Amino acid sequence: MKKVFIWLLVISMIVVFSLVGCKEEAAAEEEEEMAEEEVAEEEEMAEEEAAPLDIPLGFSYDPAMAAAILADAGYVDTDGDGLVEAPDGSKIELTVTCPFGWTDWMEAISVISSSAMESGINLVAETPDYGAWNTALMDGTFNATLNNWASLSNTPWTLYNLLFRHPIVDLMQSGNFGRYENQEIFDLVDQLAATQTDDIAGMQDICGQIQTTMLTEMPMIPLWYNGLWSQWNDSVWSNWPSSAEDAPKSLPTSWSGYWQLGGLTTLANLEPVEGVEAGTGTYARNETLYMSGAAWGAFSDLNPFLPGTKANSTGTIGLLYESLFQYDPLTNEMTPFLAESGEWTDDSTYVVKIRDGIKWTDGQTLDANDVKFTFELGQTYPGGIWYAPMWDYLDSIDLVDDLTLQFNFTAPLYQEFSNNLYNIFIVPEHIWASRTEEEITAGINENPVGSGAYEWDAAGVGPDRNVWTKNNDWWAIDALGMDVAPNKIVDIRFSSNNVALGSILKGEVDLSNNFLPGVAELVNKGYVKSYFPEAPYMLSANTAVLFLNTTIAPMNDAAFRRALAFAINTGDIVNVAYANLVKAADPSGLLPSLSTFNNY
Amino acid sequence: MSLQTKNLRVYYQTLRGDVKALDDVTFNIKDGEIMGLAGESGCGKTTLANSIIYLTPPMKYIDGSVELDGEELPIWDIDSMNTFRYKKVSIIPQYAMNAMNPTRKIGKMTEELLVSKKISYKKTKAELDRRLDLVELKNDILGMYPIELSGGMKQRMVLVLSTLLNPSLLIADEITSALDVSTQKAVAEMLVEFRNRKIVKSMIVITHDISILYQIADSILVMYAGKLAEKASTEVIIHSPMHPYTRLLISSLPKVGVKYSEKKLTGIKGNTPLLFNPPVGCRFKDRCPVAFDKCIKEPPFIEIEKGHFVACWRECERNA
Amino acid sequence: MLKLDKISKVYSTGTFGGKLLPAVVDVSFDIGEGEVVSLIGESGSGKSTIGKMILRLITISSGKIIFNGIDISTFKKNTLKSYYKEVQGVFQDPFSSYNPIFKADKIFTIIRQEFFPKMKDKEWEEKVDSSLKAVGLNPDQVLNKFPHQLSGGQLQRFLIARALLLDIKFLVADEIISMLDASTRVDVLNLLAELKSRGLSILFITHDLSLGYYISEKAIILYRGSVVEMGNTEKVYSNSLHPYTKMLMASVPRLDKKWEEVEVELKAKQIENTIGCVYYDRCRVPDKDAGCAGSRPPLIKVEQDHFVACKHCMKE
Amino acid sequence: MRRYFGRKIVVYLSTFFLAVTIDWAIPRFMPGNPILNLLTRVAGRPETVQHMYNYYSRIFGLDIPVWKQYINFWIALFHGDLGTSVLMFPQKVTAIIMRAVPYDIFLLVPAILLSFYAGNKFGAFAARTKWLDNTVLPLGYMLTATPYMWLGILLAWSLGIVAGIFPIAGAYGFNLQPSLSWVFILSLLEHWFLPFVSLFLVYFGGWAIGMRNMIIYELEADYSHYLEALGAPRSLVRKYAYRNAILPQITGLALQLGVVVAGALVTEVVFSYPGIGYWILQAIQNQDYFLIQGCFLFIIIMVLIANFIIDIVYVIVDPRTRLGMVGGSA
Repeated sequence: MKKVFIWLLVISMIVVFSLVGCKEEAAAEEEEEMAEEEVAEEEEMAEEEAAPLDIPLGFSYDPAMAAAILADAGYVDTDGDGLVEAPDGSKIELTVTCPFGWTDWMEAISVISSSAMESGINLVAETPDYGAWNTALMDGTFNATLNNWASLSNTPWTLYNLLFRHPIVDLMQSGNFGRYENQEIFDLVDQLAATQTDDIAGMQDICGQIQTTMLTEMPMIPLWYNGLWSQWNDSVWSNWPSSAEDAPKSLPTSWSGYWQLGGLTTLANLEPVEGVEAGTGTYARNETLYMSGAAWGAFSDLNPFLPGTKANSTGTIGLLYESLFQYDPLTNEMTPFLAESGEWTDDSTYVVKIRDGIKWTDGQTLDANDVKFTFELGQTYPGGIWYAPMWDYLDSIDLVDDLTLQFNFTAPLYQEFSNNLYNIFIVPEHIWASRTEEEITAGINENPVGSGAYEWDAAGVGPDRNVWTKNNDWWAIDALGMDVAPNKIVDIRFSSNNVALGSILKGEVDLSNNFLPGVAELVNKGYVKSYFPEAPYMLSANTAVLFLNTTIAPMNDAAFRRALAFAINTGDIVNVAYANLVKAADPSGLLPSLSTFNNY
Repeated sequence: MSLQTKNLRVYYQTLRGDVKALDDVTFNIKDGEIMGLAGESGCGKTTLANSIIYLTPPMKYIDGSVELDGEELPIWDIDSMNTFRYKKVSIIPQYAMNAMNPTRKIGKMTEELLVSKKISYKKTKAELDRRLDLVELKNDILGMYPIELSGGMKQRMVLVLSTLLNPSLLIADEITSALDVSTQKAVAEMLVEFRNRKIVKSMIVITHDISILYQIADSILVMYAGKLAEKASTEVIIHSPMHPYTRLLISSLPKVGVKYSEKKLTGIKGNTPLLFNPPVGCRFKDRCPVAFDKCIKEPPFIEIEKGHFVACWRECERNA
Repeated sequence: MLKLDKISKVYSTGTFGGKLLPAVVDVSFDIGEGEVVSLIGESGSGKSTIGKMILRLITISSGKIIFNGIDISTFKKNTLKSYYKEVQGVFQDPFSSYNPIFKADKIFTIIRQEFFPKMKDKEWEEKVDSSLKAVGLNPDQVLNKFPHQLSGGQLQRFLIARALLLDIKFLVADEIISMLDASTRVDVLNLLAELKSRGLSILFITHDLSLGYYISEKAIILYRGSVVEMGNTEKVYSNSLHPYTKMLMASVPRLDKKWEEVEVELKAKQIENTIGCVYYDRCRVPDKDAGCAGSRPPLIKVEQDHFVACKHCMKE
Repeated sequence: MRRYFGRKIVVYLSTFFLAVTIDWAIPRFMPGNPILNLLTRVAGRPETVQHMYNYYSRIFGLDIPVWKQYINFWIALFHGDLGTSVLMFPQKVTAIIMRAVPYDIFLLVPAILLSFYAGNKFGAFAARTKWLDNTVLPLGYMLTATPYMWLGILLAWSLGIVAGIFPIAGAYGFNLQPSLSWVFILSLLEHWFLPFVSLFLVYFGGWAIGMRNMIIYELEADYSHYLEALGAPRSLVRKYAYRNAILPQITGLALQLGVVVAGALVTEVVFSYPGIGYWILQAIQNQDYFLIQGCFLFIIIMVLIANFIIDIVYVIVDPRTRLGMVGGSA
C-alpha cells in the first residue's frame, strides 16, 4: 500500500509539473501571437514603429540572427530557391571578390560566400585579375571585396580614417572603398584626428561613438587580423627575442619596412654563434644575416618618396633612412629616434629636438635643416609627395637652432601628425635639394646617402636579392647603444613560401617573415623558432575588412549589411582558410594593440 | 656475249604471298646490243632491271643466274654486288628526274660518289667534261644544283653520271617517258651515241613506248606477266612479230596518219593477270585470240628462227 | 558549244607577287558539239592551265570562256552545279584524285550524293557497272578496293567512268592516257571516240602527236602559252608550217619510219625574248629577223581551217 | 639574292610592326589601370589622390589620347626607350631587360643548340638501330609531350629537394656577388643546370623524333636509291640523308622558336631564374604595361632575328630555296 501511495504521489507530481509547464508554454505562445498581431497591427498603422529587433552591436557569427534581421527588414525568400529577395521582390545577385592567385583570400571569400548563401544571401565568390580587382576597388564598381591596407599604427584614427575616408570622390584610392557616406561619422573621424594623442579619454569617447555608428550601420565588416610572422633558425645567429621571455622584447621583423618597429633592436641584440665558419662565399657566413619575406617583388629603387610600399620593402626605410620617432607595436609606444625629444608646446606648436652628432654616411651632419627640408618637400611638391596634405594644417616650420625645429600649425590633426613622425623618413638636404621634382618623385636615387645602420651594397644587388653593409659609424651605436651585429644583410625574395621554408630549414636563411605553411608543426618539433610560440604565431598587424559597396541595392540598406555581418562564419575563415594562423577580428576592427579604444 | 640470264626467278614478298614478278627468265644480250624491253606495266620489266643491279627486299631472289662478261653476278647478295654496281653494271633509273641529291651541287655529288667508290675525281674530270659535251651539257652544270636543270638536262646528266665508269651493261628504265617529244628524241639518240662510242658495251632500254624502241633498239624483248614472250631484232618484232601478244600490242599503237574515223584500232581484250597466282600454262592464253588446248601447258621460250625467240605453242607448231 | 575568247592567265610569283608569269596568252578557239580538239604542247606550254580554266578550277586573268552562249565566270552555286553536270575533267595523275584512306569507289559515291541523291541502289549499281565496263574495267575486279590496290591505268579509267556517270556534254581530258599502257591506250582512245560520236565534245590535251591525230578533227599547237599553229588536224599534221610544229613532227617516234637526221634544238631553259615571237629563242628558220624578236606574230589564216603564227612560214 | 633578302626584310619589318603594335595594344586592353596599381596604399587624402593620379599619368605618358600614346611609343622605341616599369618603378624597362637577357641567352642558346645537335644525331642514329627505335623513341615522344612546367617541377623536386644536389631557385648563390671567380662561376652553373636540363630534355625529344621520321623518309627517297643502285657505301647514303633531313628540322626550329621561347619562360618561372620569363610573369601579375610590352618586344625581336638567321642558314644549306628565290625553273 505504502508503495502504491508513493507511486501515486510521484505520478501526480509529474502530472502537476507537466501541467504547469504546459501552461507556461501556452502563455508564451499567446504572447507571441499577441506580439505578431501587434506587429501586424502596427505595420498597418506605421511601419517605422515596428517593435525593434534586439540586435547586439558586437556582431558575431549567428545565422539565426542574420535570418531574423533579414526577415525583419523584408528580405524573404518568395520564390523558394533558398535565397532571399529584396523587399520589392527583385532578386539579389551579389559578388564578393579578391584578386586571383591570392590563395588565402580566395579561400576566405569562398567561406564568406558559402556562409552567406546558407543564410539566404546570394553572394558569389569571384576572383578577377589583380589589375581588374584593384581598379574595381578604387572606382567603386565592386559589390563586396576584401581589403587590409591599414597598417600598424599608434592611433585608432589610422584605421577609422581608412574605413571612413572622406570626402567621397571618383577614385577612392586608399580607403572607404564602399563609399559609405555619413556626415556624422565623417565629423567624428575629423574630430578624432584633431584630438591630442595623449588625450586617451577623449579618443575613447570619440572611438566609442564611431564604433556605435559603425556597428549599427555596418558599412564594412572587420573579419580577421593578418599578421607579422617572424621565424628564425639560430644555427648562425643566437639571442633572438621571444614573447615568452622578458627580455629583450622586440619583434624580429623586416616585413614591409617594419625595421623601425623592432627589427633594429633585434639586430643589435643578435650574437654570432661560436664556431660558424666564414665559408667560400663573397659574404662571410658568420657575419651575414640572410633573411626573406620582407618583400615579394624584385628590388627597384632606394627612393623613400615613391608611392606605394616599394621603399619600405627594400630596407630603404629603416636601414638606410630613418625617422624622427620609432613606433613599437608590442607596447604601442612611440620613442624618439633621430629626435631626442618632441613635444607640443601649445595646441598649435610642436617642437622637435634632433640628436646631436648624427652623421650622414658621406660624413655630413644631419641637423634640423635636413628635417625641415624633408617635411617641406610635401609643401613644395604637393602633386607627388604622399604627406603633402599635412600642409593643409601646417603653416610653417621654423628653425630654432641647428638641432631644434618648431612646427607651426593652424588647426593640427594631431593623430595624423603623430603617424607622420615615424613614417616620414629624413633625407639629406645637401643631396636632395638640387634634384628636380621628377627625380624626387620618380627617381631611383642611386648611390644613396643615408643615416641608418646599414649602407646599400650596389655590387650585391640582384633581381632576387638586395644586400646591405653595416654602417660602422652609425650614430645609434653610441647614442642608443644599439650596435647591430651582422656585417651584411642579404635580403632574399623567394618565389614561393615553400622555397623560403626549405631554406630556413636548411639554415640557409636565418630570419624569415614569410607565411610558412605548417609553421605550428615546425615550431613544435623545433625545426624553426618563432617569436610567438603558439598559434597564431604572429603579431596582428592589420585588419582584413569586407567592404560593402553602399551605393548599390541592397547594400545601401543598413539592415541588409548587418544581416550579412552575422551571416559570415569568421570561425571557418580562421580555422579552415588559415589553419589558425590568423585571429578573428574584434567587431571594432581595431588591432589588439589598440584595445584600449575598443568599446565592443 | 655480254649478258646472260638463265632461269632467273625473282619474286616480290607481300603480306598476301609471293608475287611471281619474274619467272624463269632466260635471255642473252650481245656485246654492243641495245635491247629494248617492252611490255605492259606490271609485266616485270622494272623487276628484271632491278634484279640485275639492285635486288633488295621486298624483292626476293629465288633461283637462276646472271652472268656479265662471263662472270656471275652475286645478285642475291646486296653487299658483294657493290663491286659490280656502277663499274660493271649501271642504271639510269625510272626516277632519273629525282635521282640526284637535291641539296648537293652536281659536281660535288659526283665527286663524293666517285671517292666513295675509291676513284679519283681529278683523274676522271677530263672524261666527265668530254661526256657532258657529248650530251650537249655545259660543264658549268657541275656547279649547279639539280633543281636548276630542266627535265631533259637532268636526264642527260644522269646518263653521263651512270655511264661515267664505262659499265659493261647499262639499264635505262623508262628514261624518256616523262620528256617532251623533242627532248625524248635527243636523249634517245644520245643513248645510241653512247653505245656507238663504246662507252657502254650493251644496254637494256626499258619503255612502254615501242615506237621509241623502233628508233634506237637493235633487238626487242617483249615480256608478259613476268615471263618472256618474244625476243627478236627490232625490225622483226615491229614488222613480223610472231607472238600473238606482240602482234596485238603493235597493232594497237596509234600512228600518225591513222584516224579513228578511217581505221579503228583495237586494244587487247581483258586485263593482265595478277601474279599472286598466275594462270597455269601460257599466261596470255585467256586474252589470246588464237589460244588452243595446248596452251594449258607452259610454252617454252625457244629460238624459232635465228635470233628470234618466242614462247608460243602456235608458233612452235607452225615451225615444227 | 564552248568558245574561248582571248583568254590569258598570269600567275604572280614571289612573296608579294612581284613577278608576273604569263602561262596562257590570248588563246582563242572554239569547240563544237561532238568535236574533239587536240591541244598539243610540251610541258609548261599552258595546255593544262587552259583545261583548268574551262573547269573553273582556276580563274581567268583576262578573256572569256563561253559555254552555250553563257560566260562561265557568271555561274554561281546552282548554275555551276548544272555546268559541272555537263562539263567534267579527267587528269593525268590519277593518284592525286584519290584519298588513300578511302576506297576508290568513294569518287562515285560523291557523284551520287551530289547529282543523283534519289536514285535507287540497284539502278545506281547498274549505272556504275555499265560505266566501268564502258571504260574497260571489270567491276568485280575493281570495286571495293583501295586506291593502292589498283594500277594507274585502272585508276585513270575509274576517273573517266566517274565522268561518264554524269550526262556530260564536254570532257576535258588532260593527258589522260599518258600513264596507260599501250594496249589499253587505244581502248581509252576508242572510248573517247565513241563518246564523241554520241555527241560529246572533248578537249584532248596531250603531248603525244600520234594520239592527237587519231581522234581529233582539230589540232591546236601551243607553245609557251600561245597558239603557234591550229586548224584541221590533217592540215596541221601533213602541212606543218610553223618551225615548232615541224620540229615536233620530226621528233615523234613513229613505227613506220625512223627518225630523220634533224638537229633538235633542245628546249631553252632561260627565256630571253619575252616580247617577240614565243619561239624566237629556239627558232632555226634562217630568215628569222628583228621583227620576230620585236613583236609577237598574229595567227594568220594560211588556208581554209589552218592558221599559223609565223610570218616566215606562209605557204610558199 | 638581294631581291630575295630585300623582300624578306620587308616581310620581317611588317611582321615586326604588326607584332609590336599588338604587343602595345594588348596590355592596354587588359582590365585594370597601372597607375592605380602604383598608387595603391598611398596614404593621401581622397582629394589629393586625383592630383597624384594625374601627376603619375603624366609621368607615364598615359594622360594623352591613345593614338598619341601609340605614336609616342614608336618615337620612344626608335630612341631605344621602352618606358618606365610600374612594377619596378622607377626603373627603366630597358635596364630591367638588359639585366635579364644574359640569363636568357645563357639558358636558351645552349639548350636550343645542344638539344638540336644531340636530338638530331640521336634521332638519325635511332632510325637505323632497331632496339633504340623501339625503346628510346617512345621515351622521346613522352619527353616532347611533357609540359615544361611539369618536367621542371619534377626535376626540382627530385634533384633539388629530395636529393638536394642542385639549388632550385635563383641564378647564383645568395652568398655571392657576381665576379669572375671560380666560386661564382660554379654557383652560376649549379643554378643553371636544372633549368637547362628541363629545357634540353623536352627539346631533345622533339628533335630526335622529328629527325628519326625525316631520315627514314630520306633514306627511301629516289636519290638514296640511286646511290645505292650505283653501289655507293652506306655511309655516303646516310650522310646525304642526314643532310637533307636536317633541313626540315631547321625549318622546324624556325617555326618552333616562339614555342621554344615560351617553354623557357615557363621554366624560368618554375626555377625563379631571372630571365625575361620571370619578368613577364611578374609584369603580368602587376599589370605593368611597359614591362610586359618591353619583354614581349624583346622576344619578338629575338624570334625575328633568330628566324632571319635560320632563313639565311637555310638558304646556305638548301639550294632549292636559293633558286626558288631568283624565280628559278619551271
